[in-house]
Amino acid sequence: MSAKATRAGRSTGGERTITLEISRFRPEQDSEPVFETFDVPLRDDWAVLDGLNHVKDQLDGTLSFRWSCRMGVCGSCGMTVNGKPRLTCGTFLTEFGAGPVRIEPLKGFPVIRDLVVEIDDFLAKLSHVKPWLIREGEELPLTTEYAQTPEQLEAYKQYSMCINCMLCYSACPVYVLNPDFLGPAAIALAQRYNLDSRDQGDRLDLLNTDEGVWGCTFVGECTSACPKHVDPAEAIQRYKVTAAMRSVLPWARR
Amino acid sequence: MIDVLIVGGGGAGLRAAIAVAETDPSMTVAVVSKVYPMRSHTVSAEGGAAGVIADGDTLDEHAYDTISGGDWLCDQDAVEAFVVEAPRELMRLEHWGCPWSRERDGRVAVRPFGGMKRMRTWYAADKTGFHLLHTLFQTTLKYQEIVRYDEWYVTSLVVDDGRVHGVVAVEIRTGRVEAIAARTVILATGGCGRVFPFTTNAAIKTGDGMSLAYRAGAPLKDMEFVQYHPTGLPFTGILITEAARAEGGWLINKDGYRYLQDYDLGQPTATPKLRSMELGPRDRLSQAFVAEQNKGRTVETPYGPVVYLDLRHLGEAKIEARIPFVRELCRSYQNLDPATDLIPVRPVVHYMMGGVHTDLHGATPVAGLFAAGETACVSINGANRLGSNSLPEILVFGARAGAAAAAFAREHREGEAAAVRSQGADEQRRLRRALESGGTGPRIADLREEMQHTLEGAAGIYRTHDTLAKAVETLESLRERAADARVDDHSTTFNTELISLVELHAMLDVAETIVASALNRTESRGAHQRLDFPARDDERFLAHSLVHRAPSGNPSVGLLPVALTRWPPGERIYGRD
Amino acid sequence: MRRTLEPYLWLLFSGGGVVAALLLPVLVLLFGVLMPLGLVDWPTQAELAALLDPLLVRLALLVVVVLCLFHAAHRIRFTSEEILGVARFDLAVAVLCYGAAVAGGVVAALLLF
Amino acid sequence: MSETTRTYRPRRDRVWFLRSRAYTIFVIRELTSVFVAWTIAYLLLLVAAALDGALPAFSAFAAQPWVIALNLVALAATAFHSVTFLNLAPKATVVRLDGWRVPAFMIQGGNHTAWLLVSAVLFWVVTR
Repeated sequence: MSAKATRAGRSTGGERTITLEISRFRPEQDSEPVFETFDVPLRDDWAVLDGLNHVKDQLDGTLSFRWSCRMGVCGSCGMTVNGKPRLTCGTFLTEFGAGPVRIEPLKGFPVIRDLVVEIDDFLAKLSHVKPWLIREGEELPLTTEYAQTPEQLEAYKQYSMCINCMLCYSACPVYVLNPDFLGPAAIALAQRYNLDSRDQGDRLDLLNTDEGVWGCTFVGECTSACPKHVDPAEAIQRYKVTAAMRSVLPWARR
Repeated sequence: MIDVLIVGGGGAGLRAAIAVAETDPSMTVAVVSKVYPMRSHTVSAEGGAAGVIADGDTLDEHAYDTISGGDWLCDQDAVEAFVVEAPRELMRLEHWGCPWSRERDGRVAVRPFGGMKRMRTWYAADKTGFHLLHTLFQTTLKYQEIVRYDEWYVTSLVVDDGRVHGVVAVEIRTGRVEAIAARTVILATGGCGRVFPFTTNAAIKTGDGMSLAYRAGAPLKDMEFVQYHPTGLPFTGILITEAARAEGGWLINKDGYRYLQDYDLGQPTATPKLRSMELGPRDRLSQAFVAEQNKGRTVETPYGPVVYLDLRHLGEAKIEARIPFVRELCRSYQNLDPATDLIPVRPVVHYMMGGVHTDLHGATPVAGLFAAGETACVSINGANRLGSNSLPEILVFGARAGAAAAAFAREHREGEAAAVRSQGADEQRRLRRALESGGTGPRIADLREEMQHTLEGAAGIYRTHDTLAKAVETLESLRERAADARVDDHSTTFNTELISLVELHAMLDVAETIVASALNRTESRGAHQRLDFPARDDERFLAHSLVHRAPSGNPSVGLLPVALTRWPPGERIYGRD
Repeated sequence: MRRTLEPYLWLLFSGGGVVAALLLPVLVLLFGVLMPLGLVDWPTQAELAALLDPLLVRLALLVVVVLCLFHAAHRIRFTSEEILGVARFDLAVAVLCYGAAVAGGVVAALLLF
Repeated sequence: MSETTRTYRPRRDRVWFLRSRAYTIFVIRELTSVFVAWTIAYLLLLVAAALDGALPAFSAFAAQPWVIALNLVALAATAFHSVTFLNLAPKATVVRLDGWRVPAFMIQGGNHTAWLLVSAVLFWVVTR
């Protein structure tokens, strides 16, 4: 089926509409993605995700995409909207004037179906950086906390805000060209633990590699794309300094 | 053969997985979740997690606040265990790296919260659930023995001879249906807010685990107790955390009047007073909203009546420091800035006090089947859960269920039951039928919407016999029509429409039990308010509702006395000392 | 762990970046634009020679040349790989780029000393 | 039901750097390095001329229109390099004073001030 493209912004029964151009890929029948267009109501408080749900609920039940919390914190609904990686729950249709709005899966990831991408590689990268608190020696009893002042908390807090939405990977030309690159979110997550005053681990071996921080050429688009202001570009550059200093001065600590 | 199979990868499920891995590394533990674990709805919890740690606070006070907040429907033995273990669990999270907000000296900070007499709510700014879930998820990555089935949807439990033997699940990506044999199963699938039209709950919260248990013969408990949170953003239902009121926010009506003073919740004070006014319990605040609406003192909007949450007097600096996510959400989703604008809010379905009936260790009456978290009902929440008790609950009872399931699996070493294969094959046939033929009837979304509006009309903040009885009929007809629901998508690859259909059936199960329990409880208590029975009736209903699925498929409601230890039922007093 | 040269190359690249940022615009403005256009007079042969006479100046100049060339080599290496899609030939590209930088440094050293 | 699924992987996009303004600016930023190299070569020619007593020949070479044009581009490129490089520096170097993180704009301001100072001093040394 293919809906006929119609001009957006026209009025149907008094209601404004906007055209969504949605990338469809059905592995059983398509060798590559094709676009289908749908007209959906254009309402001031509708996000792109509301438009997609309208399509799924009322126009074409076969459209597949991921979403859950629709409040910008679960990280499921990242897609490419008019060429840019965005969280569709927080991107309003009104942003696109008369439309059309082009919705594609996140770039840089293999497409499973329609707007759904494969993220196993991303998860493997997260696991790879040992994203847990590494302690040596005796553990404290469960009545006492590892003291951490607000300043010490502030030192890594920003890097702990990642929702794993993968927009940064999609925005990163290095990752899109070379999927072996460890990538922004994973390195930022490593830094989240590296800079945590409670952590005693060492992730130099994991990060000081060609696929680690040295794969980054500092395009900086990960930071622009990040909906949570994690600033992965900064995390990576900071670790470049750390890794370089530790290479030159082997006795230096992080 | 999996020793402990956990359905659901949210806070309770992951905590249970770690508990198993820590007690016995030789055990195999699997987490089967329909979404990647970090997408689970725990991620959306904002305000905090209660646990006694501050000087001058006591476990008994936490227990009393919880029990009185729950209108004496809590099992007091469960509450006592809970308040003891909550601080330890929160501390364990600290040891795993959770970025709790801190005092200047480096100790964990606590904040006030609704219905709590003391400051005992730990928080990580106002993204507590997010940090808690990510800390748990990242900690599970440490354990090689935890196997994950990400984006697998469990469609049924394999039960034979009164005992669970595993699950049948569909791998969403490939459409492959597989029976997974397991010695024990822990349900940790969260709540079912999506049976209502206006909810803070994520799309995934469709009551799957409740339905699985119910169909497997385990009863559901206290399903009539549905918590409305008083402050949801209109249209989206996005939650504005109670922490906004704990930090000093006011609720005002269309005249700018702090109306809660008219509802026996104390007198307005400039700074927040514990267990008073805006820091009253959620049921009472939501009920006060309806009264204001009836008096014509709410503001009409395209998305229904609202009142306002006023944070302006807190100032930008405090809002930014303590509740930045509130500001972020208001700006991104409501196009306003709480530092300068009033936030329109209305009560919104938030939490299920009820759930799968379990004992203190998460065990259900079906041998080998456990449940923990919002999907379970232990019960510590009674007729109304206090804000910031649910996060420690998923930790305490997630860990308990994990340990209990591991113990059960150790004692039951027999091999795979024959039922696993046969039920797996049955389920495969059933799903293939749904997939291939589909239906020609109504759209899934239309059925879902009708169910949601039925529930809101009948089982909202106030209920009556007549609307509930009518809802029973509507749900029956919905059940029939759902059997022929239209399925457009015949693909086996990431078929979300098929999942929506199975979810719809689960939601209809849960909806029926909510309405049946509400109809049966002819009293008003906590979040269950009957206009035709406005008083609490301890004579008859100091008891849990227990719904079984009768052989006819219809719900059958019974009662189970509440466990009382040290706190005899009393009056709920707020705003008066 | 696998040894990698990248930290050292990156340090040279960064140092070169700083030096280039601070020094090059004004130098190219003077010697490449203003003087050839006649807006500023060329220094005399003697003045320039005197300027280059101190050993320290010549050493500094050599450092500037080497760092800036490494900076350029590093960026050209990655950019060419990204634009032309030749990352799989990284070793060859790297040898070519850094080799050119080293050669430039040698030329400068021969010139200056 | 099928056991595996085929995924779609798009072919390499040969002109990815034209797909967004940010990518284009990034590539231009990186390509300034070509002019850094040119500037160094040009300055080495100048030094060689100065040391060999061939300055007039060099100034004749430098005055050709195409050389001036090239140097104007080099000026733009190196200036663009300076601006971008000095602006990005705070990403790599987080300065903390007594727990307070010095904001990026202050570090950037410091960098640009240093750039102006160095340029002024060099200008003075060469033209005095």
